[in-house]
Amino acid sequence: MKDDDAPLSLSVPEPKCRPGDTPDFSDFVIPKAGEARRPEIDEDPEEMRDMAFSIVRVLSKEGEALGPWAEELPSDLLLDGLRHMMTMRALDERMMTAQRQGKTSFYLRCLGEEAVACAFQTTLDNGDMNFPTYRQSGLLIASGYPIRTMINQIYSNCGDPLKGRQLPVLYADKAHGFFSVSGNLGTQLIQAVGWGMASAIAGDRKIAVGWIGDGSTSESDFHAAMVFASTYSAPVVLNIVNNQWAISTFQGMARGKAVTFAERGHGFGIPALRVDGNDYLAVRAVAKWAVARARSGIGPTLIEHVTYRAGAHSSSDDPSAYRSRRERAAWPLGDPIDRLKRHLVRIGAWTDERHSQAEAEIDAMVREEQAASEALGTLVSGGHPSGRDMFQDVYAEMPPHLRRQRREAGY
Amino acid sequence: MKDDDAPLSLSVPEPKCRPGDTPDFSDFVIPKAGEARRPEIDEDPEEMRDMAFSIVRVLSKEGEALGPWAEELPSDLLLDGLRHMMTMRALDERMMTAQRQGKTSFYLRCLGEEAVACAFQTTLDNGDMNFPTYRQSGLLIASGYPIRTMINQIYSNCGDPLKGRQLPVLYADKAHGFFSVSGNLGTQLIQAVGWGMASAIAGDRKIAVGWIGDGSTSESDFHAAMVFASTYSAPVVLNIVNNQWAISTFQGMARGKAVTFAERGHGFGIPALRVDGNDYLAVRAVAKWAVARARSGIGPTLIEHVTYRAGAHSSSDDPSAYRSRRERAAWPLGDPIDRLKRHLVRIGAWTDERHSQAEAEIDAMVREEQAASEALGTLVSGGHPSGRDMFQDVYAEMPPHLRRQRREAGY
Amino acid sequence: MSQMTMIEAIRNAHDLAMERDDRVVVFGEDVGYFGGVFRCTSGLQEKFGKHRCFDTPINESGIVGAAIGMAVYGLRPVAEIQFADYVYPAYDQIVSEAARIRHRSAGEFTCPLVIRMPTGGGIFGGQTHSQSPEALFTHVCGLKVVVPSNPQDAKGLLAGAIEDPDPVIFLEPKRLYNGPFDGHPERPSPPWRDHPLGEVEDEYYALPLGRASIRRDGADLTVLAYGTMVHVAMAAAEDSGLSAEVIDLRTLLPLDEEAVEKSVKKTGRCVIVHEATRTSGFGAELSAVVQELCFYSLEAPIVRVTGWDTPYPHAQEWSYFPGPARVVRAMRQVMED
Amino acid sequence: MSQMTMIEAIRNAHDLAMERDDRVVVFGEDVGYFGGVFRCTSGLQEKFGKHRCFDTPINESGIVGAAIGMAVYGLRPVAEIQFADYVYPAYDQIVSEAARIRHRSAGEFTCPLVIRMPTGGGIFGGQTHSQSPEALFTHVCGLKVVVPSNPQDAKGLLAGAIEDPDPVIFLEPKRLYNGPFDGHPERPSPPWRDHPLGEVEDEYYALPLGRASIRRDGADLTVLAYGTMVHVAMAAAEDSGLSAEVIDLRTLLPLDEEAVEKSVKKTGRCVIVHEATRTSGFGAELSAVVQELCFYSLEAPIVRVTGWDTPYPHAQEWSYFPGPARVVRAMRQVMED
Ligand SMILES: Cc1ncc(C[n+]2csc(CCOP(=O)(O)OP(=O)(O)O)c2C)c(N)n1
Ligand SMILES: Cc1ncc(C[n+]2csc(CCOP(=O)(O)OP(=O)(O)O)c2C)c(N)n1
Ligand SMILES: [Mg+2]
Ligand SMILES: [Mg+2]
Repeated sequence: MKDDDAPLSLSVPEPKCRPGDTPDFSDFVIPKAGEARRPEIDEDPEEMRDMAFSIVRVLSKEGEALGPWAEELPSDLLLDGLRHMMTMRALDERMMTAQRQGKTSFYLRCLGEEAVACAFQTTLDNGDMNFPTYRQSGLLIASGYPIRTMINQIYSNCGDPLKGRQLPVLYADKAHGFFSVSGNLGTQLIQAVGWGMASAIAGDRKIAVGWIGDGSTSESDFHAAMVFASTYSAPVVLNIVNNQWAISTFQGMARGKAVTFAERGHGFGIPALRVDGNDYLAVRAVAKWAVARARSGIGPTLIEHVTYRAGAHSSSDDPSAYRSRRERAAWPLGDPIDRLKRHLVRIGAWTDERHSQAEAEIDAMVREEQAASEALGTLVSGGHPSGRDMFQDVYAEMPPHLRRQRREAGY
Repeated sequence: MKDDDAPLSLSVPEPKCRPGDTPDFSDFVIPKAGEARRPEIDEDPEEMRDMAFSIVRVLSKEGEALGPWAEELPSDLLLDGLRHMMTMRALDERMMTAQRQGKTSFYLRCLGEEAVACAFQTTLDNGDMNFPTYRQSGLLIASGYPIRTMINQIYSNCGDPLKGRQLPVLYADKAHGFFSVSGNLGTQLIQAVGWGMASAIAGDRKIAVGWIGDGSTSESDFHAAMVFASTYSAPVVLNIVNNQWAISTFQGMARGKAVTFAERGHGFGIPALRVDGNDYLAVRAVAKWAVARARSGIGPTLIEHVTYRAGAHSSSDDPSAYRSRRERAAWPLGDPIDRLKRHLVRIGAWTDERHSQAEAEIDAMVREEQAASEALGTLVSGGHPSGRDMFQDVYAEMPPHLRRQRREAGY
Repeated sequence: MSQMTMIEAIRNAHDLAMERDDRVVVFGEDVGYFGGVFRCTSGLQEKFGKHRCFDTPINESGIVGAAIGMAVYGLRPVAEIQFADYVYPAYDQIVSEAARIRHRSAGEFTCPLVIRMPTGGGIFGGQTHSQSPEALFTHVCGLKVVVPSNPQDAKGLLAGAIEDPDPVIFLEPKRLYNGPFDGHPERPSPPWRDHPLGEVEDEYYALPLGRASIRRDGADLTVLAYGTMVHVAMAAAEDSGLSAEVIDLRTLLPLDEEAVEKSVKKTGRCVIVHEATRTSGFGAELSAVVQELCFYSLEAPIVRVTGWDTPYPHAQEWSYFPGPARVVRAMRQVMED
Repeated sequence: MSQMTMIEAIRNAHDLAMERDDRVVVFGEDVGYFGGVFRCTSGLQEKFGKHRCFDTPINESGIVGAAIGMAVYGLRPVAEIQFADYVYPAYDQIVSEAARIRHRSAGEFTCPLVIRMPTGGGIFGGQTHSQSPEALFTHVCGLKVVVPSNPQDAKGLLAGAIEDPDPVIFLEPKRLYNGPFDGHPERPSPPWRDHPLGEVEDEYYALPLGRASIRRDGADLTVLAYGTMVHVAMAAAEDSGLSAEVIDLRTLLPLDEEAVEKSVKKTGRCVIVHEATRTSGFGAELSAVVQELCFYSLEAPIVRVTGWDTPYPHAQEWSYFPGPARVVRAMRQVMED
């Protein structure tokens, strides 16, 4: 502490590990699996403050499911979850390659974060609505959205339901409860709150689920979402996916002097939990808990999913310029697929052989879908949504000036 | 708690007291004067959470100064404070009358909140900068800004330093550390943080002080201010003036399910205190504490001043349409002038006679200044800034198109 | 038929729309219990309940963002921004979201909502209670922009806006709330009571968006105006003694180009009037469109009469306001040239 | 003299400005350690320290709001918005604050700051990495709006913007960062290396704001353009075989009306080209100004070649982009009429 007369100086937070440094997560406190308590869903938020500083974890290193958050789950349900995550990863890998091959302009993976979206989706009902970011494609996979349609969108080919208008992975599908992903960060959270308010106004039972990245919690609209959710106790679950990075910016820049992102909930009387985002069982259990709170009208919940962006931000990014190549390996919470697999093997529902077999099957399936999609076309070849489509859907009904422009454009 | 299958419904917060209802502040927990503890300025914010739920109060009903926040202060300093508040109130009353007489378009008082700005200003150094709202005119009074100049601004006459451009009370004066008041709510808080960051970047020792109302804390930019203040631990004090109302909207609409506004600081690791805003000594002590934190580079502080908007929102507002006429009398924290006066009388530094005498003197002084200002003109009579002035200061140098427009306008 | 002020007409439109369609919800700062600082929503909470009409926290971005979520859900939100000068915090939600959702999702999601806000000066409100930001919305494809100039239109256009399947920015000239102000501050302000357009049908009716209306037939020149400036233009037409055709655009986006083209081709001369600052104001688009559609009929340069490129001042309000005298001067100018 | 890309020229302008004036501070999302997603600030943090060049939280309103506070304090902040498409959350701070502070405080406080942002399409960025929002700023009095079209200008204009005592919106056409793209995507993109305007003085120099530059002399018609469209217009002029005068406006606000008037009065014909959507785009203001200043010299209607009034599409990017073919068509049209 400096005295009053010394000059001030600007404090600019920096990550502990940049290229060349040795990764060091020693100050990252990780409770043991099974350690975190499980409050009642109607417990007073003030009584639950501790949950924002702990981490709900179910799967141990050895693959046991431990503690009050461990549910009795039929193993085929867990096998579905494993398959969802493996499919997500296989699709990401194929599409990343396709992008490098020039078949599309851009791609963005959720490598290492598959458990968050895949597990959460299984706790929702038909008609509930997600307001996702570009990194929650797992919600679609887990809700059975056709892989081929996803690839069509990524290729902007004539099978693309979004008619080639949107950047790859900015999907939209009402039936699957997946709201149109915006390229503008942070706008979707207050929209989720509004959607939930509408459900309450209509006397409906549907709930909304908002998603946002660690970096994007800095956006001012995050505040709008928290204020409205708190004031109207909207039936929503607000998820912060803390994957440690926002392009080249470490999570500390957005977190500031707070200890966790979950803490943000405390200023609003919104209960907040942290969960091990690489632990499929933990995410599922916490999601179920929060969804029940929303659906039974108790109010909103803020969840911080602690995970790690194992890959580049996107196909346009090279993380080796700003973080250590060895950081991924040093990440203490492991890989979500390995961890669920180990659990399934341990409970005798799965084997290494069947896993490699499943990998091969899924890879083959994705390649098939890709081939079928490429038969329709890619961004650079084959059938395309025409320029004519570009003039549709600006309005429900095309006004005269747009019709004139369409003629001028020759369509 | 309703079960999963019951329909949802929207919860819309309402104040306990609307016109016709009996005011009821029974659930407003008020600690005794002297009860709140006084943390070290470098105490860990997490250790200070309790301060956001308590209220720092120094002056007892009987006018004693009690507890760890009571400072040894020369009585003439307190008499200055009393005079500042009395001057503020006298000016407000005269100007409100002048507005009703049609001498200006609009006026806005800080009736009942005089202690907040008047006390805070006395803890600042020359060169520090306030980023106020329209309800902190007391900062100018306490810094010795000429009353006549204030009236000139209110009248938009030819003595108005703002050349008739601004609505009454949206003052601006650099030398008195009073940044130009914006008509747009909430924008000034992040500007205060940026100003403080600049002081730190420049290795200066000046600090910034931000001000915002309870209702305006809902604005998204409040978040920007908190995030930047936390991340760069900027040398700023952020003040929330909770006067219970935002025009017709009670403070619960902005607060939501949080218990206090001070709590907002917790999500950012920013220490937060609540202070009795009608207690001159308490405000001064808490301000001093927070200013020391900022100036010594420890970081930002969030202060909730608990007070009551005793008058209408502005000359355009009639509160009897939305709150009980009896609410003001029922307000438990009393009147800031009465309370400081009682203290001064108690310590033998003041008497009722001298008080009424002072009232008369101040009233006479304000009337004199008003007369002098009216000699220059009011909004509807006498000397005015010309239309020509309107074209100045849009840019440092007037570009050709504005010069042409000025000619077109005939100036 | 009843005599209504513009405030009463707007309140009535809300009321009837909420009666016939329970998807319609109304909210904003001070709009619930109090009924809005201009009283446009008073009585609605009492009649329809707190879940249909309610106060919001002071967060314009939140108001619009929540409205978008509600519209996506299937409601028909009508959000009030207390003054147009305060819409900017919501600009991202309007431009990047409301205006884009139908297109970017190829119609999978839609965003039918109305954002109402009082605009314009003439009430000594200074620079933050007087702005006319219409051009900041007409540049945004996906939005519709409506500006009524009288109670009859205000009721029908608001109903039309609420029925519209796309986001509508509904700008209410606050100087017209209580009477057809013609830009002569020195004269007593007439009430709507004495104005034919203050006569409003009691039943629900919706006017189609995108249609201008000719307020005054004329042969010498065309005056394009909207909102308060319609009445200023009418006064100027009288004062000038010229045969001026005054067109009230009513909807700026999409623009009724047919009506504009027809009139200017007939008169060959055009004056454009708006209260907003000149550079890149909506008058620029009107001027561009007129010369694109009517170049060979134009006998004189199109003249824009607008607010100056300065903030709206407090004391100098009437030096800023584009009143009848300035419009008359412009009319004479296009006649001389 | 060195060969520089536009990125290098912009970086160099930052570097020299920071060297000569320690009030200059640079910040934004990913601009510090990483040097910006387009590398325009790389090396600055290392050279000048974290207090002169630093990363910010992802909050555009916060970035601009903090910059305003710094400018009011007396620094010369240069803030980067990662893409112009993301400036809207900062719109209130820009329009209601930065642009107003000098005027509303009668010069007591001032706000000298620069807000840089990449604009325009042609990189398959879809609707949120391709926008050109210049007209949303040219309508705001108190702002200056600059759009460089080459490394030489980019360096000098950025220095000029940093020296300017008022807030400047500095729009960088990202399609020009690495070469003078002329709107022919099918041809290999030329590098700046081979372009005369890629030759940049090594010393610090500041170009005055508000001055256009004639890129090509011509007698038949005038083409008004800025940013990427300058190169498209040049290519179109070649392709058309017409004697087209191509004017690079460089600063949109304040506009160099003299240069525009002189040229159009000479040629009598005018084509306006921009990438932004048409309705209420800056082309509208240009069209209005041209007909106000040059009405009696105009021999044909002014034609606007612009982006369509739709969001910027992904797959149909080249159907949207106003390329040379469309500009040539417009040039022929104004010649025929
Ligand atoms: C309003 C806005 N500002 C900036 C950007 C540019 N941008 C795209 S992704 C990104 C980082 C987001 O990080 P985070 O929120 O942590 O999500 P993650 O990518 O890690 O999943 C940024 C700055 C944007 N898309 N929108
Ligand atoms: C951005 C913006 N939105 C709305 C308004 C209109 N308005 C002016 S004062 C006010 C209430 C503010 O209440 P609060 O913040 O509690 O301050 P107080 O008036 O009580 O001091 C409102 C809604 C505004 N000026 N700016
Ligand atoms: Mg992240
Ligand atoms: Mg208040």
